[in-house]
Amino acid sequence: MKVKLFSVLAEKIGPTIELDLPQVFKSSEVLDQIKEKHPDYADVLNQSLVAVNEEYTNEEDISLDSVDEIAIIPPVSGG
Amino acid sequence: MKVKLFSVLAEKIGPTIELDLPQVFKSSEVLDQIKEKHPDYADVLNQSLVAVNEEYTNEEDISLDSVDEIAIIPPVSGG
Amino acid sequence: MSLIKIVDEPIDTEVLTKSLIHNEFGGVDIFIGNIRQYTDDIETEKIEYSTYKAMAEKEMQKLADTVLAKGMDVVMVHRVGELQLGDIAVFIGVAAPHRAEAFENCQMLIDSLKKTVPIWKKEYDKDKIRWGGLE
Amino acid sequence: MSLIKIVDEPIDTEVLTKSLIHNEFGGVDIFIGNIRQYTDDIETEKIEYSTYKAMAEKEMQKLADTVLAKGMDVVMVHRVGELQLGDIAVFIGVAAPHRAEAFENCQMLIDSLKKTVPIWKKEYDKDKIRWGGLE
Repeated sequence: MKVKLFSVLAEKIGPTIELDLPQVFKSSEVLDQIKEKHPDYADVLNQSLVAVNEEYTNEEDISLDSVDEIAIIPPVSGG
Repeated sequence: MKVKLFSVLAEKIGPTIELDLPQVFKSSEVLDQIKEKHPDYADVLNQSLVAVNEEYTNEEDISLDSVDEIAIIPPVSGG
Repeated sequence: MSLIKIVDEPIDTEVLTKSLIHNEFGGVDIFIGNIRQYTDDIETEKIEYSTYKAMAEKEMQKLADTVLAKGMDVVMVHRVGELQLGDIAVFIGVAAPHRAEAFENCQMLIDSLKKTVPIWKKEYDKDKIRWGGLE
Repeated sequence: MSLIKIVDEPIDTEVLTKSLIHNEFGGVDIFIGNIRQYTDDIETEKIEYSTYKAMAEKEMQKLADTVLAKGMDVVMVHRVGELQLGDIAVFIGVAAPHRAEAFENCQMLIDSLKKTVPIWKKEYDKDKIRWGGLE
Protein backbone atom coordinates (compact mmCIF):
# COMPACT_ATOMS: atom_id res chain seq x y z
CA MET A 1 0.00 0.00 0.00
CA LYS A 2 1.39 3.39 -1.02
CA VAL A 3 1.00 5.97 1.73
CA LYS A 4 1.10 9.67 0.84
CA LEU A 5 3.51 11.96 2.66
CA PHE A 6 3.42 15.75 2.91
CA SER A 7 5.39 18.72 4.14
CA VAL A 8 8.69 17.93 5.82
CA LEU A 9 8.07 14.16 5.51
CA ALA A 10 7.55 14.42 1.73
CA GLU A 11 10.69 16.49 1.38
CA LYS A 12 12.86 14.17 3.48
CA ILE A 13 11.40 10.74 2.67
CA GLY A 14 9.55 11.27 -0.63
CA PRO A 15 5.97 11.88 -1.78
CA THR A 16 4.92 8.30 -0.94
CA ILE A 17 6.16 5.36 1.05
CA GLU A 18 5.29 1.70 0.43
CA LEU A 19 3.97 -0.07 3.54
CA ASP A 20 2.79 -3.61 4.13
CA LEU A 21 -0.44 -3.24 6.10
CA PRO A 22 -2.57 -6.06 7.53
CA GLN A 23 -6.26 -6.58 6.62
CA VAL A 24 -7.32 -4.69 9.74
CA PHE A 25 -5.14 -2.06 11.37
CA LYS A 26 -5.13 1.13 13.41
CA SER A 27 -3.63 4.45 12.41
CA SER A 28 -0.90 4.06 15.02
CA GLU A 29 0.39 0.98 13.14
CA VAL A 30 0.85 3.06 10.00
CA LEU A 31 2.88 5.63 11.87
CA ASP A 32 4.87 2.93 13.68
CA GLN A 33 5.88 1.26 10.40
CA ILE A 34 7.19 4.56 9.03
CA LYS A 35 9.03 5.29 12.29
CA GLU A 36 10.76 1.92 12.02
CA LYS A 37 11.96 2.69 8.51
CA HIS A 38 12.83 6.32 9.27
CA PRO A 39 13.63 6.64 12.97
CA ASP A 40 15.03 10.15 12.31
CA TYR A 41 11.49 11.41 11.77
CA ALA A 42 9.90 9.77 14.82
CA ASP A 43 9.43 13.20 16.34
CA VAL A 44 7.40 14.54 13.39
CA LEU A 45 5.47 11.26 13.11
CA ASN A 46 4.56 11.42 16.80
CA GLN A 47 2.86 14.75 16.06
CA SER A 48 1.15 13.49 12.88
CA LEU A 49 -2.34 12.19 12.16
CA VAL A 50 -3.39 9.60 9.59
CA ALA A 51 -6.04 10.33 6.96
CA VAL A 52 -7.88 7.53 5.17
CA ASN A 53 -9.83 8.43 2.03
CA GLU A 54 -9.24 12.12 2.79
CA GLU A 55 -10.72 11.93 6.30
CA TYR A 56 -8.90 12.10 9.62
CA THR A 57 -8.85 8.83 11.55
CA ASN A 58 -8.63 8.33 15.29
CA GLU A 59 -8.14 5.05 17.05
CA GLU A 60 -10.77 3.06 15.15
CA ASP A 61 -10.07 -0.20 13.32
CA ILE A 62 -9.45 0.37 9.63
CA SER A 63 -10.21 -2.34 7.10
CA LEU A 64 -7.72 -2.43 4.24
CA ASP A 65 -10.53 -3.20 1.77
CA SER A 66 -12.16 0.14 2.50
CA VAL A 67 -8.97 2.11 1.89
CA ASP A 68 -8.49 3.99 -1.37
CA GLU A 69 -5.90 6.37 -0.05
CA ILE A 70 -3.84 6.77 3.10
CA ALA A 71 -1.95 9.93 3.97
CA ILE A 72 0.18 11.10 6.87
CA ILE A 73 -0.79 14.57 8.07
CA PRO A 74 1.95 16.39 10.00
CA PRO A 75 0.79 19.31 12.19
CA VAL A 76 -0.93 21.72 9.81
CA SER A 77 0.22 25.32 9.52
CA GLY A 78 -1.94 27.11 6.97
CA GLY A 79 -3.26 30.63 7.29
CA MET B 1 -26.44 82.41 18.39
CA LYS B 2 -27.11 80.14 15.39
CA VAL B 3 -27.39 76.49 16.42
CA LYS B 4 -26.82 73.78 13.80
CA LEU B 5 -29.46 71.11 13.31
CA PHE B 6 -29.08 67.74 11.63
CA SER B 7 -31.03 64.72 10.46
CA VAL B 8 -34.79 64.86 11.10
CA LEU B 9 -34.46 68.18 12.95
CA ALA B 10 -32.72 69.84 10.01
CA GLU B 11 -35.34 68.54 7.63
CA LYS B 12 -38.30 69.63 9.76
CA ILE B 13 -37.00 72.86 11.32
CA GLY B 14 -34.14 73.93 9.06
CA PRO B 15 -30.32 73.64 8.99
CA THR B 16 -29.95 76.19 11.82
CA ILE B 17 -32.06 77.82 14.49
CA GLU B 18 -31.40 81.21 16.13
CA LEU B 19 -31.35 81.03 19.95
CA ASP B 20 -30.77 83.65 22.59
CA LEU B 21 -28.36 82.04 25.05
CA PRO B 22 -27.11 83.54 28.33
CA GLN B 23 -23.40 84.10 29.06
CA VAL B 24 -23.22 80.82 30.93
CA PHE B 25 -25.55 77.93 30.18
CA LYS B 26 -25.92 74.17 30.20
CA SER B 27 -26.68 71.97 27.21
CA SER B 28 -30.14 71.23 28.59
CA GLU B 29 -31.04 74.92 28.23
CA VAL B 30 -30.22 74.78 24.53
CA LEU B 31 -32.51 71.80 24.05
CA ASP B 32 -35.23 73.39 26.20
CA GLN B 33 -35.25 76.56 24.11
CA ILE B 34 -35.74 74.57 20.92
CA LYS B 35 -38.47 72.45 22.54
CA GLU B 36 -40.33 75.63 23.44
CA LYS B 37 -40.22 76.84 19.86
CA HIS B 38 -40.93 73.42 18.36
CA PRO B 39 -42.85 71.31 20.86
CA ASP B 40 -43.62 68.78 18.11
CA TYR B 41 -39.98 67.66 18.21
CA ALA B 42 -39.64 67.39 21.99
CA ASP B 43 -39.37 63.63 21.63
CA VAL B 44 -36.37 63.81 19.27
CA LEU B 45 -34.79 66.59 21.35
CA ASN B 46 -35.13 64.51 24.51
CA GLN B 47 -32.97 61.87 22.79
CA SER B 48 -30.43 64.40 21.46
CA LEU B 49 -27.04 65.59 22.69
CA VAL B 50 -25.47 69.00 22.31
CA ALA B 51 -22.04 69.48 20.72
CA VAL B 52 -20.00 72.63 21.32
CA ASN B 53 -17.05 73.27 19.01
CA GLU B 54 -17.50 69.77 17.55
CA GLU B 55 -17.27 68.03 20.93
CA TYR B 56 -20.05 66.35 22.89
CA THR B 57 -21.05 68.17 26.06
CA ASN B 58 -22.54 66.73 29.21
CA GLU B 59 -23.92 68.70 32.12
CA GLU B 60 -21.02 71.13 32.47
CA ASP B 61 -21.40 74.92 32.43
CA ILE B 62 -20.69 76.38 29.01
CA SER B 63 -19.40 79.91 28.61
CA LEU B 64 -20.84 81.65 25.55
CA ASP B 65 -17.45 83.31 24.88
CA SER B 66 -15.83 79.93 24.33
CA VAL B 67 -18.43 78.83 21.79
CA ASP B 68 -17.61 78.92 18.10
CA GLU B 69 -20.26 76.45 17.07
CA ILE B 70 -23.19 74.68 18.71
CA ALA B 71 -24.95 71.69 17.18
CA ILE B 72 -27.79 69.44 18.20
CA ILE B 73 -26.94 65.76 17.73
CA PRO B 74 -29.97 63.46 17.43
CA PRO B 75 -29.32 59.75 18.09
CA VAL B 76 -26.69 58.74 15.55
CA SER B 77 -27.32 55.88 13.11
CA GLY B 78 -24.30 55.48 10.87
CA GLY B 79 -22.84 52.17 9.79
CA MET C 1 -0.74 54.92 6.89
CA SER C 2 -4.17 55.25 8.40
CA LEU C 3 -7.08 56.72 6.46
CA ILE C 4 -10.09 58.17 8.26
CA LYS C 5 -12.76 60.02 6.31
CA ILE C 6 -16.32 60.66 5.24
CA VAL C 7 -16.88 60.51 1.50
CA ASP C 8 -19.82 61.17 -0.81
CA GLU C 9 -18.65 58.87 -3.57
CA PRO C 10 -18.65 55.07 -3.84
CA ILE C 11 -16.16 53.38 -1.53
CA ASP C 12 -13.29 51.70 -3.40
CA THR C 13 -12.78 48.53 -1.36
CA GLU C 14 -9.80 47.47 -3.45
CA VAL C 15 -7.70 50.56 -2.75
CA LEU C 16 -8.61 50.48 0.95
CA THR C 17 -7.88 46.75 1.27
CA LYS C 18 -4.49 47.10 -0.44
CA SER C 19 -3.59 49.98 1.89
CA LEU C 20 -3.92 47.56 4.84
CA ILE C 21 -1.46 44.95 3.52
CA HIS C 22 1.89 45.65 5.10
CA ASN C 23 4.98 43.50 5.55
CA GLU C 24 5.01 44.37 9.25
CA PHE C 25 1.52 43.00 9.85
CA GLY C 26 0.26 39.51 9.19
CA GLY C 27 -3.45 39.86 9.84
CA VAL C 28 -6.09 42.20 8.48
CA ASP C 29 -9.72 42.26 9.52
CA ILE C 30 -12.20 44.25 7.47
CA PHE C 31 -15.82 45.05 8.15
CA ILE C 32 -18.04 46.19 5.28
CA GLY C 33 -21.58 47.41 5.86
CA ASN C 34 -23.81 47.54 2.81
CA ILE C 35 -27.42 48.54 2.22
CA ARG C 36 -29.69 45.59 2.96
CA GLN C 37 -33.05 45.07 1.28
CA TYR C 38 -34.97 43.44 4.12
CA THR C 39 -34.87 44.02 7.88
CA ASP C 40 -37.31 41.43 9.11
CA ASP C 41 -40.49 42.34 7.20
CA ILE C 42 -39.47 45.88 6.31
CA GLU C 43 -38.32 46.35 2.73
CA THR C 44 -35.81 49.15 2.19
CA GLU C 45 -35.56 50.95 -1.15
CA LYS C 46 -32.68 53.33 -0.46
CA ILE C 47 -30.97 55.12 2.42
CA GLU C 48 -29.89 58.72 2.62
CA TYR C 49 -27.00 59.29 5.03
CA SER C 50 -26.25 62.76 6.33
CA THR C 51 -23.48 63.88 8.65
CA TYR C 52 -21.98 66.66 10.69
CA LYS C 53 -18.82 66.08 8.73
CA ALA C 54 -16.14 67.95 10.68
CA MET C 55 -17.27 66.48 13.98
CA ALA C 56 -17.84 63.01 12.51
CA GLU C 57 -14.28 62.86 11.18
CA LYS C 58 -12.97 64.05 14.55
CA GLU C 59 -14.94 61.34 16.37
CA MET C 60 -13.78 58.70 13.89
CA GLN C 61 -10.20 59.85 14.35
CA LYS C 62 -10.55 59.57 18.16
CA LEU C 63 -11.70 55.97 17.78
CA ALA C 64 -8.92 55.17 15.30
CA ASP C 65 -6.31 56.79 17.55
CA THR C 66 -6.99 54.26 20.32
CA VAL C 67 -6.10 51.48 17.86
CA LEU C 68 -3.23 53.30 16.15
CA ALA C 69 -1.73 53.86 19.62
CA LYS C 70 -1.47 50.09 19.98
CA GLY C 71 0.70 49.96 16.85
CA MET C 72 -1.90 48.74 14.37
CA ASP C 73 -3.03 50.32 11.11
CA VAL C 74 -6.60 51.54 10.69
CA VAL C 75 -8.90 52.51 7.83
CA MET C 76 -12.36 53.97 8.54
CA VAL C 77 -14.39 55.32 5.66
CA HIS C 78 -18.10 56.13 5.76
CA ARG C 79 -20.08 57.17 2.72
CA VAL C 80 -22.90 59.71 2.92
CA GLY C 81 -25.56 60.83 0.43
CA GLU C 82 -28.12 58.65 -1.31
CA LEU C 83 -27.21 54.95 -1.28
CA GLN C 84 -28.97 52.19 -3.16
CA LEU C 85 -29.40 48.51 -2.25
CA GLY C 86 -26.03 46.77 -2.16
CA ASP C 87 -24.06 50.02 -1.97
CA ILE C 88 -21.31 50.04 0.65
CA ALA C 89 -21.98 52.51 3.47
CA VAL C 90 -18.97 51.81 5.66
CA PHE C 91 -15.55 50.16 5.40
CA ILE C 92 -13.47 49.57 8.52
CA GLY C 93 -10.16 47.75 8.46
CA VAL C 94 -7.51 46.96 11.04
CA ALA C 95 -4.09 45.50 10.27
CA ALA C 96 -2.30 43.96 13.23
CA PRO C 97 0.62 41.72 14.02
CA HIS C 98 -1.78 39.10 15.41
CA ARG C 99 -5.21 38.27 14.04
CA ALA C 100 -7.11 38.24 17.35
CA GLU C 101 -6.24 41.92 17.83
CA ALA C 102 -7.35 42.73 14.29
CA PHE C 103 -10.77 41.14 14.87
CA GLU C 104 -11.24 42.64 18.31
CA ASN C 105 -10.35 46.18 17.29
CA CYS C 106 -12.23 46.13 14.01
CA GLN C 107 -15.41 45.06 15.82
CA MET C 108 -14.84 47.69 18.51
CA LEU C 109 -14.48 50.39 15.84
CA ILE C 110 -17.75 49.62 14.05
CA ASP C 111 -19.62 49.19 17.35
CA SER C 112 -18.27 52.54 18.58
CA LEU C 113 -18.86 54.32 15.28
CA LYS C 114 -22.52 53.39 15.53
CA LYS C 115 -22.69 54.93 19.00
CA THR C 116 -20.69 58.14 18.79
CA VAL C 117 -20.08 59.33 15.22
CA PRO C 118 -22.61 61.95 14.03
CA ILE C 119 -23.95 60.25 10.92
CA TRP C 120 -27.68 59.71 10.43
CA LYS C 121 -29.72 57.58 8.12
CA LYS C 122 -33.05 58.34 6.55
CA GLU C 123 -34.39 55.02 5.41
CA TYR C 124 -36.82 54.96 2.51
CA ASP C 125 -38.77 51.80 3.22
CA LYS C 126 -41.62 50.48 1.07
CA ASP C 127 -44.20 51.31 3.75
CA LYS C 128 -42.77 54.62 5.00
CA ILE C 129 -39.70 56.70 5.76
CA ARG C 130 -37.77 55.80 8.93
CA TRP C 131 -35.15 57.94 10.65
CA GLY C 132 -32.42 55.70 12.12
CA GLY C 133 -31.60 55.81 15.79
CA LEU C 134 -34.84 57.29 17.11
CA GLU C 135 -36.72 55.40 19.78
CA MET D 1 -22.79 31.82 -3.66
CA SER D 2 -20.05 30.43 -1.48
CA LEU D 3 -16.55 29.88 -2.83
CA ILE D 4 -14.18 27.44 -1.15
CA LYS D 5 -10.85 26.60 -2.75
CA ILE D 6 -7.11 26.26 -2.78
CA VAL D 7 -5.37 28.23 -5.51
CA ASP D 8 -1.80 28.55 -6.71
CA GLU D 9 -2.19 32.05 -8.12
CA PRO D 10 -2.44 35.45 -6.41
CA ILE D 11 -5.70 35.95 -4.52
CA ASP D 12 -7.93 38.61 -6.11
CA THR D 13 -9.37 40.33 -3.04
CA GLU D 14 -11.58 42.59 -5.14
CA VAL D 15 -13.49 39.78 -6.85
CA LEU D 16 -13.86 37.89 -3.56
CA THR D 17 -15.00 40.99 -1.65
CA LYS D 18 -17.58 41.86 -4.30
CA SER D 19 -18.93 38.30 -4.20
CA LEU D 20 -19.83 38.85 -0.52
CA ILE D 21 -21.93 41.99 -1.06
CA HIS D 22 -25.55 40.89 -1.26
CA ASN D 23 -28.81 42.80 -0.83
CA GLU D 24 -29.96 40.17 1.68
CA PHE D 25 -27.02 40.72 4.00
CA GLY D 26 -25.92 43.93 5.63
CA GLY D 27 -22.62 42.96 7.21
CA VAL D 28 -19.47 41.40 5.81
CA ASP D 29 -16.39 40.49 7.80
CA ILE D 30 -13.20 39.59 5.98
CA PHE D 31 -9.94 38.22 7.29
CA ILE D 32 -6.82 38.49 5.16
CA GLY D 33 -3.57 36.82 6.16
CA ASN D 34 -0.45 38.05 4.42
CA ILE D 35 3.22 37.15 4.62
CA ARG D 36 4.83 39.09 7.44
CA GLN D 37 8.49 40.06 7.47
CA TYR D 38 9.21 39.84 11.19
CA THR D 39 7.94 37.43 13.83
CA ASP D 40 9.60 38.81 16.94
CA ASP D 41 13.28 38.68 16.01
CA ILE D 42 12.93 36.21 13.17
CA GLU D 43 13.09 37.73 9.69
CA THR D 44 11.17 35.84 7.02
CA GLU D 45 12.19 36.02 3.36
CA LYS D 46 9.48 33.90 1.76
CA ILE D 47 7.09 31.06 2.59
CA GLU D 48 6.33 27.97 0.59
CA TYR D 49 2.87 26.55 1.25
CA SER D 50 2.05 22.98 0.28
CA THR D 51 -1.22 21.11 0.64
CA TYR D 52 -3.04 17.82 0.37
CA LYS D 53 -5.41 19.62 -1.92
CA ALA D 54 -8.40 17.29 -2.20
CA MET D 55 -8.56 16.76 1.56
CA ALA D 56 -7.86 20.42 2.33
CA GLU D 57 -10.77 21.57 0.17
CA LYS D 58 -13.00 18.96 1.83
CA GLU D 59 -11.99 20.18 5.30
CA MET D 60 -12.51 23.81 4.30
CA GLN D 61 -15.93 22.93 2.90
CA LYS D 62 -16.87 21.21 6.18
CA LEU D 63 -16.00 24.37 8.09
CA ALA D 64 -17.86 26.57 5.63
CA ASP D 65 -20.91 24.28 5.74
CA THR D 66 -21.42 24.98 9.44
CA VAL D 67 -21.69 28.70 8.61
CA LEU D 68 -23.67 28.27 5.38
CA ALA D 69 -26.17 26.17 7.36
CA LYS D 70 -26.88 29.25 9.49
CA GLY D 71 -27.91 31.15 6.35
CA MET D 72 -24.73 33.19 5.82
CA ASP D 73 -22.47 33.38 2.80
CA VAL D 74 -18.86 32.22 3.01
CA VAL D 75 -15.67 32.63 0.99
CA MET D 76 -12.52 30.70 1.95
CA VAL D 77 -9.54 30.81 -0.36
CA HIS D 78 -6.01 29.71 0.53
CA ARG D 79 -3.06 30.19 -1.77
CA VAL D 80 -0.24 27.64 -1.99
CA GLY D 81 3.17 27.69 -3.67
CA GLU D 82 5.95 30.19 -3.10
CA LEU D 83 4.76 33.44 -1.50
CA GLN D 84 6.79 36.60 -1.03
CA LEU D 85 6.55 39.25 1.70
CA GLY D 86 3.20 41.02 1.55
CA ASP D 87 1.56 38.32 -0.57
CA ILE D 88 -1.87 37.23 0.59
CA ALA D 89 -1.95 33.62 1.80
CA VAL D 90 -5.56 33.39 2.91
CA PHE D 91 -8.84 35.26 2.42
CA ILE D 92 -11.86 34.37 4.53
CA GLY D 93 -15.12 36.28 4.31
CA VAL D 94 -18.53 35.88 5.91
CA ALA D 95 -21.63 37.85 4.91
CA ALA D 96 -24.42 37.82 7.47
CA PRO D 97 -27.65 39.62 8.29
CA HIS D 98 -26.06 40.94 11.51
CA ARG D 99 -22.48 42.04 11.95
CA ALA D 100 -21.79 40.20 15.22
CA GLU D 101 -22.42 36.89 13.46
CA ALA D 102 -20.14 37.89 10.60
CA PHE D 103 -17.25 38.65 12.98
CA GLU D 104 -17.80 35.57 15.11
CA ASN D 105 -17.98 33.14 12.23
CA CYS D 106 -15.14 34.67 10.24
CA GLN D 107 -12.85 34.37 13.26
CA MET D 108 -14.03 30.81 13.91
CA LEU D 109 -13.24 29.88 10.28
CA ILE D 110 -9.66 31.15 10.32
CA ASP D 111 -9.02 29.67 13.78
CA SER D 112 -10.39 26.30 12.62
CA LEU D 113 -8.58 26.39 9.28
CA LYS D 114 -5.31 26.71 11.16
CA LYS D 115 -6.16 23.60 13.19
CA THR D 116 -7.67 21.15 10.73
CA VAL D 117 -6.96 22.00 7.09
CA PRO D 118 -3.96 20.11 5.64
CA ILE D 119 -1.84 23.02 4.46
CA TRP D 120 1.77 23.37 5.54
CA LYS D 121 4.26 26.17 5.47
CA LYS D 122 7.98 26.00 4.92
CA GLU D 123 9.30 29.30 6.14
CA TYR D 124 12.54 30.59 4.66
CA ASP D 125 13.87 32.77 7.47
CA LYS D 126 17.11 34.72 7.37
CA ASP D 127 18.73 32.42 9.94
CA LYS D 128 17.27 29.06 8.77
CA ILE D 129 14.32 27.18 7.32
CA ARG D 130 11.40 26.52 9.67
CA TRP D 131 8.56 24.07 9.10
CA GLY D 132 5.33 25.49 10.48
CA GLY D 133 3.33 23.62 13.11
CA LEU D 134 6.08 21.38 14.45
CA GLU D 135 6.80 21.44 18.16
